[in-house]
Amino acid sequence: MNIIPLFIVLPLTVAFIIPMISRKFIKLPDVLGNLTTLTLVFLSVSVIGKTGVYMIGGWKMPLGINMVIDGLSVLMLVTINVVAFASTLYSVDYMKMYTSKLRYYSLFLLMLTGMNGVVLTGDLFNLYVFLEIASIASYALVGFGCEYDELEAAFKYLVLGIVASSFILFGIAVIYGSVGSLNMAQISEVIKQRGMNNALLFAAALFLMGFGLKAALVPFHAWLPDAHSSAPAPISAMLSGVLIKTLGIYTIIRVVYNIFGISERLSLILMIMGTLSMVIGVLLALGQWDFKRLLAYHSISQVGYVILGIGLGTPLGILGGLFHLINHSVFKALLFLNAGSVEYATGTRQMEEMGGLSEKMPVTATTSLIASMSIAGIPPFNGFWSKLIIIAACIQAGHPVLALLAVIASILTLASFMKVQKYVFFEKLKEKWNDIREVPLLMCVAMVILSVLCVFMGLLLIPAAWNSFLNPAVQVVLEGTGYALRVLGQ
Amino acid sequence: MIGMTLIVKTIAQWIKSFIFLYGVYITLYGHLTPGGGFAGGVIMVCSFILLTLAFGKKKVLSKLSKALASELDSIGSLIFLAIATLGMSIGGVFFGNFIQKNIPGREFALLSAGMIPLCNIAIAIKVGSSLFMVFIILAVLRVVEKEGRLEMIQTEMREDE
Amino acid sequence: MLIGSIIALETSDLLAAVISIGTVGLVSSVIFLFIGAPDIAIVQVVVEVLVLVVMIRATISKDLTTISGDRELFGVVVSIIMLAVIFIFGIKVFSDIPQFGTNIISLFEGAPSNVYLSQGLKETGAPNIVSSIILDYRAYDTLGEATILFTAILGALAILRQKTKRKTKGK
Amino acid sequence: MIYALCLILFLIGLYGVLVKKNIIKIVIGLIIMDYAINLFLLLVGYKKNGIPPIISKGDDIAEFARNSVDPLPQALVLTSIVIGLGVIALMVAIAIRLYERNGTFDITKMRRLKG
Repeated sequence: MNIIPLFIVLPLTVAFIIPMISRKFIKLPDVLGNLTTLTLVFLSVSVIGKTGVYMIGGWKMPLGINMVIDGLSVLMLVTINVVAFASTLYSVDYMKMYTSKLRYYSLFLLMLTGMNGVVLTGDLFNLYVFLEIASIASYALVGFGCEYDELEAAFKYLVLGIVASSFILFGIAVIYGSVGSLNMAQISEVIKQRGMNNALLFAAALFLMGFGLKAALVPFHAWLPDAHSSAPAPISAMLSGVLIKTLGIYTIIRVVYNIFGISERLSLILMIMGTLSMVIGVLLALGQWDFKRLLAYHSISQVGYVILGIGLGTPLGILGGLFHLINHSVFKALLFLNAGSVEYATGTRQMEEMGGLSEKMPVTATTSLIASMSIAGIPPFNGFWSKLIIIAACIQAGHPVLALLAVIASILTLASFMKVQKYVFFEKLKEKWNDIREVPLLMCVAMVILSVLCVFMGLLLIPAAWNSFLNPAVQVVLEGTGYALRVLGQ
Repeated sequence: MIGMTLIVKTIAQWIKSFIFLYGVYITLYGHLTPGGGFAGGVIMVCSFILLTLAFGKKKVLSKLSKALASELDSIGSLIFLAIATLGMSIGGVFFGNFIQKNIPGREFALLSAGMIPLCNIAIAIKVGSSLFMVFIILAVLRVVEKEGRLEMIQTEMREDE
Repeated sequence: MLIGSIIALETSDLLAAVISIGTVGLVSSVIFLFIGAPDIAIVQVVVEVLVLVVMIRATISKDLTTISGDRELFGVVVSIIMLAVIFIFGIKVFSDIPQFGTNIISLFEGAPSNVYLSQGLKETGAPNIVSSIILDYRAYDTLGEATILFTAILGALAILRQKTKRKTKGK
Repeated sequence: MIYALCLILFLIGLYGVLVKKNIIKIVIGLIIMDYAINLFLLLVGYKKNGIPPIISKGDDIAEFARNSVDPLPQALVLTSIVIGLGVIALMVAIAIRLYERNGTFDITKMRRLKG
């Protein structure tokens, strides 16, 4: 159990050390950053199948802060760290476009620390603190290029993010005022004993607004397209791939299922929000010509699928939602890295200006083809399986309309990505791109790793992998407020 | 513009060490009286801010340069983290309080409460230096118009990039 | 405080706005002192001073000192309606929270604060219970807090650096 | 009733963020929201005629525990003040940089990116 704090300590130490490195050792931050994320990948794989509670400082449960590791946390940990590793690998060459790599790596690792902390913690206020670490690092990273658009996107993101954080903190304050504790398990226990009242409902509404803002669900999605398209490519991959899921979806699952306990009304709200995001996101994406902006709108839509699946509340729906969550992390990160490669080579994000790049950039073109088919839900790639499960779950739960909408959104996604493939990679090569080259080796390696994952992640559904990885996470969600008993019993 | 009038300068000269000392006091006695590392660190910074406002930036930066502040920032955080990790290696748990904290009869002494004073000092260093940097980078910055476009000027100081 | 904050938002003079927000902060620090939180009062005062100095130096020294800007009536009306809805909902809520002046921890046996108060000195050795919480019971939060400050400063430095992009290929 | 005042303060801040068109005003609105939450947390922990949670020499511990205000919200507020400070620093940095690029604090002139 002693390795759990390492998820926080390791990236934090490296993040504190990196700014002190002299600029003579130009390679050192690259090496350190990648080593850290690689180690974290191994660590996170090594905790698969473990459960337990780690009490920080040795204090008993409600006194101190505790870290909880269970199926859901492990699922998130593995996803976060794998995507983070691919992103740092990609950054080695990509971030040569910007100055101040030291600060970039430091901020990146701080963001990673924040996300790991959010996933591991078992304390409500501590969750807020780590959520703020991750958010603040991401505000700075979105504006990292300091161009006008980037700063503006960063400011918009910052303002909405702080409003969201304020809602969350206010919710925590209301909960503390009516329960008197901050430990998630204890809160859940007390709520179960005394039942819901208005104050707790108000807190739940505040949480939904706050986390919904962080997850960019549809009424609150305004910041996402700007922020995700303006950030440097590896950061976009992190933001779209894992940050919105950790700060938004994971926290919603924890709060709604494990603390308050799911009810008809909450489930309905989640399903409505999910469906709205799914449909509106994809409709908005259709008209986009900016490569990264298009991807950003698709993020909204795909997050809608996840929330829809989770909101259904049936075992199949939750399985589909969680599976789609990790699938989306992988293929959306890959797509953003592809977009970054195209931008790196051509210097533009407008799709009309591109064309025929598959001749010159075979690796990028192949990997992006895989990712596009995956996001559009074409068999045998991973996106197909998770979408199939979600649609089946909708029908099983008696919501054929939702299933139909999910299918329509999927078809529209396919259309949108056919457009991407056609304009960017196929067609004839334009004159002005005659002298571009494939991106450097490490960037290719990062993309290939993710695309291999895309192809083989369907295998997670075979029984052996399913039992050790996906099923524990589904069980955690299903047990609902049983979480309290399990954690307090440790 | 180098500083303010003579009166301000003289008084600032007298007061600054008292403010600094008060900050140190607040930090060290944080576990006994109100206050603590954070408040102490901010108060220490206030003495530097007073100096900056009174004498201009050059004099202050000669005492505490930006690079040093940046390093102190990292070092303070690292000390705090190191205390936490030492708790793990000595005390067995992350953030374990590894120094004996309850010596009988010495409950209100300066050297009590285990790692709390150490943490206070680390936080004071960290907070002090980082807020000093905030002040320097934000408050001394000027946006001026230069050759038709706006530009940020950090007067007589080069960014380290 | 309420009046101060409304002035801060509505005045068209930037200096007045910043100073009124400073007033709001100082008044809240006095309130903190009266409700038995000297630690927070100290921190609030010094932070307020710092924020005020930074805000004044960073914003007022720009050439513009007044704010103009016409607002769209529609947006204002919509937001006021939204806020009113939250307010009405919120008012109901406070009847479910224990009355002001009665402590939640006295109503709820398992609250950790009861232990902090009765066992804090014995278990941590620090007579200042707030200190013992932030640096011993919940030291992990404080680590996060220090990290946030570090992150924010690093981010500010990164945003304000002078040269930002190298020349890219293909441009 | 006093909680309602906190809520009003919070909503005033939110109103500033939503309606105002000037970056500095938005920053001020966010600061006000911060104050409101801090105040609310501390008020939740208040007890009538409570004493500060600091033991002085010769106090009876049981007596003290009965009279003292709740120390946990104070610890939380301390953290939240620091978080607010960090956020303000970053926000002002971005605002200055935007001003440098743009020459104005008015956001109606800079909403080129549409949501």
